[in-house]
Amino acid sequence: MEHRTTLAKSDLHDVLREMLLIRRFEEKVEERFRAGELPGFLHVAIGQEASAVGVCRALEDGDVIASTHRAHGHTLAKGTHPNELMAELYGKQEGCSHGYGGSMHLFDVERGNMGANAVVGGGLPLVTGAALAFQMRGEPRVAVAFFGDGATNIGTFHEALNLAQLWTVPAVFVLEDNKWAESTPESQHSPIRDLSLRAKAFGMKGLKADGQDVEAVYKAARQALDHARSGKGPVFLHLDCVRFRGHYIGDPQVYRDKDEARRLAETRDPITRLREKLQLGDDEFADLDTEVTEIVEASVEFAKAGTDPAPEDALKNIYA
Amino acid sequence: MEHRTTLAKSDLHDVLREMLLIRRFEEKVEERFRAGELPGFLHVAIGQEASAVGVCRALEDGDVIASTHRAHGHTLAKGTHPNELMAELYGKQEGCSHGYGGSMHLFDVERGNMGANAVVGGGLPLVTGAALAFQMRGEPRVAVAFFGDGATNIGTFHEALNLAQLWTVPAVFVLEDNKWAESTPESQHSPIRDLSLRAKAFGMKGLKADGQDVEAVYKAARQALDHARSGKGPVFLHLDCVRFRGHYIGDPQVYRDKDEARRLAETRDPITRLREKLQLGDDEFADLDTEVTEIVEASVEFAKAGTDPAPEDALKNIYA
Amino acid sequence: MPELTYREAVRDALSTAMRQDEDVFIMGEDIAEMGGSMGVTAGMLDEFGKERVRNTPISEMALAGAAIGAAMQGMRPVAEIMYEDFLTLAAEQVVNQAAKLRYMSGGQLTVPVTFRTQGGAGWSPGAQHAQQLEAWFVHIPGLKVVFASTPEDVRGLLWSAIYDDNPVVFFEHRTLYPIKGDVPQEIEPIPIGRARVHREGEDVTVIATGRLLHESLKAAEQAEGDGISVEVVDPRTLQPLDEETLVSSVKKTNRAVVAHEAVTRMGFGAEVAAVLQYQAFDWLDAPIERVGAKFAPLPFAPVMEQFVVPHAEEVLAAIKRTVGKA
Amino acid sequence: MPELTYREAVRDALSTAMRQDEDVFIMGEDIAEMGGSMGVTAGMLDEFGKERVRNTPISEMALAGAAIGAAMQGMRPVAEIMYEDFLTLAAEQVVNQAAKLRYMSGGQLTVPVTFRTQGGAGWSPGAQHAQQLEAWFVHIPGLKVVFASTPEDVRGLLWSAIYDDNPVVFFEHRTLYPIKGDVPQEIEPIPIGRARVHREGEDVTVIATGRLLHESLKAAEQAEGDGISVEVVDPRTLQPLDEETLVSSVKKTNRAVVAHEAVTRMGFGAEVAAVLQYQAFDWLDAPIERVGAKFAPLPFAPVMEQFVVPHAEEVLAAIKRTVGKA
Ligand SMILES: Cc1ncc(C[n+]2csc(CCOP(=O)(O)OP(=O)(O)O)c2C)c(N)n1
Ligand SMILES: Cc1ncc(C[n+]2csc(CCOP(=O)(O)OP(=O)(O)O)c2C)c(N)n1
Ligand SMILES: [Mg+2]
Ligand SMILES: [Mg+2]
Repeated sequence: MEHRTTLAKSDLHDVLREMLLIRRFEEKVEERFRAGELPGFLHVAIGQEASAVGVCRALEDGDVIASTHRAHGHTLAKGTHPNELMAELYGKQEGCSHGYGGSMHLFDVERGNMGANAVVGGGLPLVTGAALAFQMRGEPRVAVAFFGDGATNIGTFHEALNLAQLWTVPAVFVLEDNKWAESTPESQHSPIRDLSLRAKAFGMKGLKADGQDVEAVYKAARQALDHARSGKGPVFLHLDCVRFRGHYIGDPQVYRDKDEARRLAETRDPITRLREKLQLGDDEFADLDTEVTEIVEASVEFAKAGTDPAPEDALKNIYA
Repeated sequence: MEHRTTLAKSDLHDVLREMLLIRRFEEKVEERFRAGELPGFLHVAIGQEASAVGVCRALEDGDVIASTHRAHGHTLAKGTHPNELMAELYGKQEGCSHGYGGSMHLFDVERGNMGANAVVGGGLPLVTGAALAFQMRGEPRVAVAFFGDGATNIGTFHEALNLAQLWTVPAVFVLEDNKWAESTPESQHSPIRDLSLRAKAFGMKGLKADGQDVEAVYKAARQALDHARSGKGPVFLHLDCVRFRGHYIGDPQVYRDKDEARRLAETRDPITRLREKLQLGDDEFADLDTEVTEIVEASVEFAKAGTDPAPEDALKNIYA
Repeated sequence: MPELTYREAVRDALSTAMRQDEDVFIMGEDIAEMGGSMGVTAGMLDEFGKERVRNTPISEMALAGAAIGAAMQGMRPVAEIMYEDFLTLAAEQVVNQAAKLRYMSGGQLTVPVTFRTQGGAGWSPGAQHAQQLEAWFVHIPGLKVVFASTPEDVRGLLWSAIYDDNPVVFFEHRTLYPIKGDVPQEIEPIPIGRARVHREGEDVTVIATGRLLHESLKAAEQAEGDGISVEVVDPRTLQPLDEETLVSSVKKTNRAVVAHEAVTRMGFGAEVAAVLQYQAFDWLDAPIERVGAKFAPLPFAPVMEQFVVPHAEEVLAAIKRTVGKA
Repeated sequence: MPELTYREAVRDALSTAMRQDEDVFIMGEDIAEMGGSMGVTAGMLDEFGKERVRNTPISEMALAGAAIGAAMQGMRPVAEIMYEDFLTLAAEQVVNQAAKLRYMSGGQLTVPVTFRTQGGAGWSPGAQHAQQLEAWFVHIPGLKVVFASTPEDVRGLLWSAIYDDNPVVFFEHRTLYPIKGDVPQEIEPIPIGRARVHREGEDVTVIATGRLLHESLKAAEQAEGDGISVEVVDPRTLQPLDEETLVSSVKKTNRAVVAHEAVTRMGFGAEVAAVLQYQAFDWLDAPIERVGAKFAPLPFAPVMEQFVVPHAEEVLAAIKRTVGKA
C-alpha cells in the first residue's frame, strides 16, 4: 500500500460515503431506540463522524483501536459490517459481540477492534499494553485509543499516557474533545481550556486538528501514526469535535442551550463540509444517501431476522 | 503573629535545632530498628529535614498537613512531641496514634496532622477535600500535602490536583523530589525530567525551591500558602531534595551507586548548610547536639516505659 | 402518610438534611443541572446552588477522597458514585482511607461521609454498568453498608447514614427508583443495624435485599397459594448485620432462603448462610438456599440478562426446595 | 527432589517460563534491580534484561491494564501488585476489564494475564499493608483465584496460572516466602481447580488457605494429642473451587472448620461454609466453624496485631468446639 500523508482526492467520495453511512446508521439507531426496539444505554456520535473515519482510514492493517461508550462510528470505520453492528444492538448472535456486549461493548478482534469500553478511561491502559506487546515483538503496529474530554480527568488516563511515554510504545491517543462530559461542560470539569497541556505533563508529542474536517483528521492521524510506528513514541492527537446530540439517546439536554447544538450542526457538520468541498450536487448526494440508507435499512432487517441467544448461552464464554 | 515572608534571622537557630532533632531522632530510630526493638516497615527522611521544617514553619495555626510513608520529620515539624512519636513507633498507648498506626500512620489531629499514609498518593484527595471544607466554610486555612516524585505517577495525584485547581481550593501540594521511588530512579519512573510540568497540566501555579535549603523552602512555602489562603487557588511546590539513606531502614541499596549518597550527604546536607550560614562553632554545635540528643534519648525512655495496649484494644476505635 | 417514590425519598432525605445543616452537601458526576444519571438529585441545584450540589469531573478516586477529606474536617458530604461498577475506581479511598482512618489514628478522627451508589440489571446496560458489589464492602471493617429497598427505608436510612459519624456505603437499586410507598410525614431516622420483617410466616424465612426483596414478596404470595407460609426479612443494613432478627426468624421457621441480585458465589448470601448455619444449626430442617445471579458477567441480550439475575420464580423454587415440595 | 523456599519456587516458575517462552514477561514496581519488595524476583533482571523484567512507575491501574492489553495481543504477562492493599487501585482494570473482556466480546478474546500479589500480617506493617482481599475476586466471574501455601504448590500453580488463558489473581502470603519444601525436579503443573488433602483424618475437616494452612497443620497435630483425628485440606484455588474434594471430606468427617487470615465476615470461609452446609447438610454433626481475622483493620502494635489474626490456637479451639470437647 502506498504511503500517503493526506487523503487522495480519489478517496474523498468514499470518505463522504462512509461518514454518511455512519450518520444514517446512527439516526436509525436513534429511531429504533425510540421505537422501543433496542435495549441498553446508547450513545450516538452524530457530528463526530470525521474523527472515526479520518483516524481509521489512516491506520495500516494490523493496527488496533480501542473505543469508548460512544463507539458505533469507530466500529463501522474500523471495518465492522453494519449488519453485524446492528445485530449486536439488537442483542443477536450475529452481532459483532454475539449479543454479549451491546452498544458499549462492541468488539471485532479480527478487524483490529479491541473493544468499546463503558468505563471512562478503561480502555487506555489496554492500548498502552497492546502497544507494548507490539514493541516487544518488534512488530510495526500501532495501538490507538479514542476517548473524550471528560476522560482526561480520570487517573487511568494519566497513568496510561505516562506509561506509554515512559516506554515509548507505539500508541496514539485520540482525544475527541466535544466539550461535554454528559451534562458537564468542559469549564466545569477541567481547570484548563487547552487540553493539549495534559500530554505535556508526560512530555508526549501532541498534535491538533479540527475534528470536524476529515481531511485534517486524516493528515494529523497519519503523522501521529508514522511517529508512533517509527519508534519515536506515542502521540496525543487532540481533535476539536462537536456533539450534535444529547449524551445518550433520549437525553433531554436540560443543561444545554438549545441553540448551541443547532448552530453547531449548521456550521460544523463534517459531512456538509466535505460535500461542499466535493461540490456534490443535490442529486448526487441524494443518490449517495439512498445507497447508504439502503445499507442501513438492510442492517435492520438483518438484525431483526437474527437469532436470539438462548438464555443458557449466558453461561458460555466466561472462561477460555 | 507577624506576617513574615522569610525566616527571621532570630529564628534560624531554632530551625537548626529542629532539623537536628529530627536527624538525631531518625538516626535513633534506625539504631533501635536494627536492634530489633521496633516492629513494622520504617522509612527515614534523613537528609530531607529542611522540607519538613521549612514548610511546617510557614504554616499558620489551623493549617493542616497530610504526610506519606516517610513521615517522622513532618510529624515532628508539625508539633508532635518526640515522646509521642517514639512511643508510637514502639506501639504504645502513649503514641500519637495510640499504637494503632505505626510509622506509616502517624496522626496528631489536634496539631493539624491529618495523618501519614502508607498508600502512595492516598493522602492527596484527602487534602483536596480538607481544603474544600475550609473554602466552603470561609475559613482562612490551608491544607498541605507532602508526597514524593514516585507519587506523581499515580492517578490519585492527577485527580486530586486537577480537582483542587478546578475548585481553586486552598491547598498546597509539596513535592519532595528526591529522585527515587524505592529502587526506581526518576528516569525509570517518569518520562519527563522536570516534574513541575505535572502541575501545568492542570494550570496550577508552580513554585520551585532547593529542598535542601531551609530558608528557600520556607520562603517558597510562605508564598505558596499566601497564594492559597488568599483564594487564588492551590500551589504546586516542587522541592529538589536528597534521600541520604535507603528506601526503608535495612535497604541494602543494591540498585544505587554507593558513592552517590555519600557525595550528596557531603554537599547537600541541609543541616550543614544552615550551620555554616550561622557560622556555628564546633562547641556551639556540640551543645545543640547534646541538647537534642538528650531529648531523643528521653523519648526512647518514655516510649519503652509506655503502656502496651491490651490485645483486646484492637477491637476499639473501629467505629465512632 | 404521604406517598413518595424511592427516587423522591432519596431526594427528600438529602434535601431535608441540607436545609437544616450547612455541613451536608452532595457531590458527584452530573448531579447538578442533569440531576444525576437517574434523576435523583433533579431540582436540587436550584434550591442549594452549585457549591452544595457539586458536579465533579470524572475522577472517582478524587471525588471519593475529597469527600473523605472534607468529612475529616467536619463536613458531612454525600458523594455519589454514579454506578457501583465505578466503586472499583474509588475502592482504594473507600477501603484504605475512609474505613481505616479512625482506627489508624487511634480514635482521633471521625469520617462522617456517605457514598451513595446504584446499579442493577433490568435494562441491559451490560457487564460494566450493572454489577452489585455490596459484598466487597461488608468485608471491610470500619465501613457501614446499607442497602435499602423501599421508599420509607431509603429515606430513613439515608438520613441515618448522613448523620452517622462513620463512612457508610449506601446502595440503591436502579429498578426501584420509580416504586411508590407511604412514608411518615416527618423523616424518621431508621437505625442502622436493624432488619425489617416485611411479612410474617411460619414455614420458611426469606432474607432478601434490594430488588430481590420485592421479588421475594411476590414469591411469598405465590407460595401462600401452595400453602407455604413465608416470612420475609430485609436486613437493610448489611454491616452491621442484625443477626438477632435473622436468627430468631429462622429458629421459628426452621428454613431459610437468602436472595440478592449479586452473583451468588461469595455474595452477601454466603455470609448470611454462614451465620445462620452456625447460630441456628439445631433448628435448621433443610439446607439454607441461596438465590443470586448465576456465575457470569451481566450479558447484554435481554434474554440472557434475565436468565442470569434471579426473579420471584427462582425464589419460589428455592422456597419449595426448602420445604420439600419442589 | 530438590528443596526450595516458597520464594525460590515462585522465582523458578517465572524464570523457567521466561526461558522457554518469549511471550512471558514480568512487570511491577521495583521488581528489577531490587528484586521486588520481597526479593522474589532477585537476579531475574540479570538473566532476562529490563524489557522482560520491567520496572514500572507507581501506577497500579496502568500497570495492571497494560498487562491486560499485552495479554489481549497474545503475550503472557505476569504483573506484580506489590501488596494486596494496592489491588484496590487496580480493581477497575482487573474486575471490569480483565475478567469481562472475553465475555463481553462474545468469546473473541483471551486474556492470559496473571496478577501476582502478596500480603499478610506478622510484621506489624499496619492497616494499609497487610490486608487479605482474596474474597473480593472470588465474587467476580471471569477471574480465577489462586492462593498457594507451599513451595511445591506455589510453583506448580503459578506455572498453570501463567499458561492459563484466563486472568488469574495469584495470592502469595508474605510470611511463607522463607519456608522450605521439596519440589519435583522438573516443574509439574498443578491443575487450577484441585484441592490438596495435606493430612487425612476422621473426626473433622479443616479447610485452610495460605498461612492458616500451616497453622491448621499445627493445630491438627495438637488435636491428635487429644485424640481428635483431623483432616486438613487446602483448596489452593478459590476459583474455581474444588467443591467435590471439600464436600466429600466433610461427608466423611461430619465436621468442618474453615480457616484463613482474612477477616471472617464476608471472607472466603463464608462461601465455603455456605457450600458445605448446602451440599453436606445431612452429614454435618456440628455447625461449621469459621476462623479468620477479627473484625478490625490491622492494628500496628504487635500485641494487637497478633490478637486480630488467627493462629493454630484458634484453629484448635474451633476443632474442639466442633467435636464437642471445648
Ligand atoms: C469511570 C466512569 N465514570 C462515569 C461514567 C459515566 N459516564 C459515561 S460517559 C460519561 C461522560 C464522558 O465524557 P467524555 O469522556 O467527554 O466522552 P463523550 O461522552 O463526550 O464522548 C460519563 C461520566 C463512566 N462510564 N465511567
Ligand atoms: C499505591 C502504592 N504503591 C506502591 C507502594 C509501595 N511503595 C511505598 S513507598 C514507594 C516509593 C515512593 O516513592 P516517592 O513517592 O518518591 O517517595 P519517597 O519514598 O522517595 O519519599 C513505593 C513504591 C505504596 N505504598 N503505595
Ligand atoms: Mg466529551
Ligand atoms: Mg522519591
